Amino acid sequence: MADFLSLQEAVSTHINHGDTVAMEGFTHLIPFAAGHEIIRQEIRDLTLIRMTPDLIYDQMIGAGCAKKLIFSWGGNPGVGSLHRLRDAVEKGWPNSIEILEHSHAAMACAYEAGAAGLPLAVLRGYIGSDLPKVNEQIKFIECPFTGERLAAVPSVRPDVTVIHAQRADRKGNVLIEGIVGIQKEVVLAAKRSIVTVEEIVDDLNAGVNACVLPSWAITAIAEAPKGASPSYALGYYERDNAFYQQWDGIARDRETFQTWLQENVFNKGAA
Amino acid sequence: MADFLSLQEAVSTHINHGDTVAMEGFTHLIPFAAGHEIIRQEIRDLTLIRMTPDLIYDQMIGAGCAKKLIFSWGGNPGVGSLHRLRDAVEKGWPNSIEILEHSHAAMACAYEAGAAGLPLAVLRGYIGSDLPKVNEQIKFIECPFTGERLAAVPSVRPDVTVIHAQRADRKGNVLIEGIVGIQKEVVLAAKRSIVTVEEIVDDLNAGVNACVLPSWAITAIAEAPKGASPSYALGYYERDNAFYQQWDGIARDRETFQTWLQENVFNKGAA
Amino acid sequence: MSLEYTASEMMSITAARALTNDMTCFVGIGLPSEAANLARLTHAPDITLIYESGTLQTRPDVLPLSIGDGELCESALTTVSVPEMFRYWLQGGHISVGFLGTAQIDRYANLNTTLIGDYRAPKVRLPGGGGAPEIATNAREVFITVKHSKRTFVKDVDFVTTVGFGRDGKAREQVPNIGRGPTVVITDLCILKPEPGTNELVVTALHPNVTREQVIEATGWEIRFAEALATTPEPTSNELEVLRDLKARTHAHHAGQ
Amino acid sequence: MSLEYTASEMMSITAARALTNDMTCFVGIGLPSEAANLARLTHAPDITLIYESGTLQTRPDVLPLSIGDGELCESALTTVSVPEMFRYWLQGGHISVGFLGTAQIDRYANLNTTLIGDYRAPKVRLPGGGGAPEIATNAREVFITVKHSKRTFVKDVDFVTTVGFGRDGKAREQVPNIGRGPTVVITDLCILKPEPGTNELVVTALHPNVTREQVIEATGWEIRFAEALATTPEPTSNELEVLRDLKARTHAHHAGQ
Repeated sequence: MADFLSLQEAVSTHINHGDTVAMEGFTHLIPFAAGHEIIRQEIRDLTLIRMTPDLIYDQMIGAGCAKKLIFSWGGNPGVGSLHRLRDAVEKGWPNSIEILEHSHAAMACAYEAGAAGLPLAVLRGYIGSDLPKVNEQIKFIECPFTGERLAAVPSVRPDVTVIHAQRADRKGNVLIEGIVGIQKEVVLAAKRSIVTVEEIVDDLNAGVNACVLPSWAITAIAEAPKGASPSYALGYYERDNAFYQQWDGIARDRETFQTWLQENVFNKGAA
Repeated sequence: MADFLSLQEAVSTHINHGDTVAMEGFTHLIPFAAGHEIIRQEIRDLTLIRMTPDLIYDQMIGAGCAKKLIFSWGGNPGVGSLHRLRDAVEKGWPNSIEILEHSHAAMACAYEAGAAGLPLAVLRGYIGSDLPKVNEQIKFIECPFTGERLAAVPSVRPDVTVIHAQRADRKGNVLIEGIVGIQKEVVLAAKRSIVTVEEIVDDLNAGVNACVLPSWAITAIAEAPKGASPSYALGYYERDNAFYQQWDGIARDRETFQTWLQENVFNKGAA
Repeated sequence: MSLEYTASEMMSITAARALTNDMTCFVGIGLPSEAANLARLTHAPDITLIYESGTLQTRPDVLPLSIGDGELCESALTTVSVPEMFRYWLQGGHISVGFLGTAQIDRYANLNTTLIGDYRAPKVRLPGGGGAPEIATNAREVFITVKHSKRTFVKDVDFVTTVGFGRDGKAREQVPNIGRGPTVVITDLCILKPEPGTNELVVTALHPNVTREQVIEATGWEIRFAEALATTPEPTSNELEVLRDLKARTHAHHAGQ
Repeated sequence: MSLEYTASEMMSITAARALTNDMTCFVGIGLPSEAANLARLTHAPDITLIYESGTLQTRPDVLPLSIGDGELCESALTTVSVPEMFRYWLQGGHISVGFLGTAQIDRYANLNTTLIGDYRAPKVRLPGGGGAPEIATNAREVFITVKHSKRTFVKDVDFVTTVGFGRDGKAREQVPNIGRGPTVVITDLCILKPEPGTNELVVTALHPNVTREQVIEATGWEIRFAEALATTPEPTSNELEVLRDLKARTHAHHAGQ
């Protein structure tokens, strides 16, 4: 059964220097509060996995938490670049990071295969793309029935997964609603998992086929109201698109970024 | 977009002699009304695919519709044998049928792969089982990353799929609720599909992540109230467990079966 | 003072006792389902029961006749698709115990639910594998419950539908990423466990008033008995009462309509 | 009498016109999203729009800033998981048109959204592939919309993130189970299509008041023009009005909070 912990305890107990960490949420339900707690605890040398690094990894990379990034689309959605990611990749600031990149389809399949306990995912992918030339994890297999050449990628099996969700009941069962992304897969694929939630309730009020993670499939739950902001939680608050646009200016400059980080992350405690 | 047809038209238009047909519903939402219409139209030489043949295929096999059966568990759930299936396999009555059998896990993965447009499914399966000795479609591949030996089966891509569902809206979008089984996968895996529904409504009243098949992913919809009975439709009527128990007596004897078929299928028109 | 009970009741109650409150159990239909729900209604109220129809953490009030009765879905935490059930929940490693029945079982706990006789010309055609072949390897361990008879307990099964320890007792050796396999077989006469080293099933406990001769008589190979042969504790009155209530409710419900 | 409009508006309106009411369109963020929703709000009210976040058949009232804004989910027929989106709906063959933008495009319609310069020492690091590599091969055809400039229209892309017709125009030959690839490129100056046989992009229509010289000037290879070079029809007042309303609503919404 899942343990109910404070966010601070959840992070300090379950995330270690050098871990492979997946923090997911496809635009929706991105676990920003947990990301900030990781920054505050100055956890280092993480291999970070996320389809879309988004602002959360831009912040963590800028804060020096990462040594490697596995991703499939590294921009500020609808705005432009992730300047902290670019600064690390192009100039090695605050430290150089290794990158390993995929397509969305391959990463989605790799999470799916991880959840399914398989070592590989098979897809009709990467045809004609140069990505297999720069990512040696992408291989090709031949279908034993048709002879078709198909792409294969290793499944994703993180040490720790962190996601945000709408709510948990008091037994620790968690409801995810709306753009569910790969929230279920990334929790099931991981050795350990932390789920932050908007609130803890008596009854999930979930439909019969709702996306519910049972308590026994989760390691720790931490209540973190507005824990996905400036991303959003359907039914609770909207995406702060204005902040996503402002981030371009904040992140473009190292000093502005560091000031922002100090004021908005270090000077604030965990919820 | 899906065509709204009578059940009679849907079957006569889309199911031909010799087709490969999957009629699914994992205990729930089994399309019995459509099965009876196929029997009435005396369609022959079908290759029938279903994880659990259940009474619906026992009836169709006894009526002489099938030349081949692909399945993974061929019993009357909680009751015993499917006597018409056994009579065809053991004694060739009313005609001999070829069988190809899998495990549930392999068939579920084969449907999933069919829906995903892939030629094969890969699973950790059939370890130590004799099934690969009697089903030459089961092969083994080596994972290019770990060297692990994994089972591979061809995906299922039927000519026609038939399922039952709770309801369609007037544009032909379909809601499936409860034990959704492999209803979504089997429709998406097929070249053509017929969905029978309890009712056609103005608004599906579906949750945000409900199992909804869009109209453009379905070939034909036919209204068939109680179309899953003696199976059931959650929210409409319960499984007729007493009939499942009675079926053992009806199906055990060829003559009793033929009388039942005449009275309950041939003498009744399509709804 | 002893209570009156049948051998079937003794079997179900003993099978139920093998389950504990913290288990996640993938439940086969029939005897395993009866035992698993009895456990839930007695000593293991929080046990997680999962049926292959996709019902996660279900709490049926009556025993389902099929693996997918509406009751299973309505009382579940949530219901997922069948591919998800087999891929994420079973193959993904979330099942601690797979609980199976069978038509035939041999000395290495291999199960046959496919057919008696030859595959291409069967004497008796049985239902087939269903979920069992992958439950047996993807669950962390497997419990089996089945009535004891010479027809069922054979030296070598006619067909290995579902592997126990293979034809030689060694099928699991050097196969990565699979579970321990069968750890206990509970019958209406006794409890059997694979012998460490050989993996051959030996009797580790006799049910009350059952003799060695009865077990020998009902087993198709030269069955061996553990040195420290135990006697299974008798059913308690509470266990019997809960089991009988459950079966009465179930019978009334299915005869219902 | 001519209406006033910008080159960007001309581009979006022309891109929108490429879509028809019966299409199932997998929509990229930015320009494709603007064009696809304009089509839906004008001549193609029943077009099915799908975003990679899992939102099936969505009808947003404002343009999403990200691929996964709440608006997309709330106005969708249903929302599925991301693996399901890529596996069942895209790879499963249900998408008639993939609508993409890009940072670089070459004469064989290959797209680069990965980087400028060398992979291990990039001059400019771009966001990467996202959904595009598989949209380009699993959708039945691909539309591309992008602003015309010498920086964008290059003879050979620095990196083939997403295949058009490959380095030699022949990459799709003899590859089974894939779509036709790019069939049209719509810019703020003109419409380009792959030439039958060579698959090299040629200009098939110029937008009103655009000259051949402007296109030549903005293209990084010796661009050719179709013999029957058409002129794109001007925007209608209704198209302009709907587009401007949509953009105004969108701007107000995102600046909102």
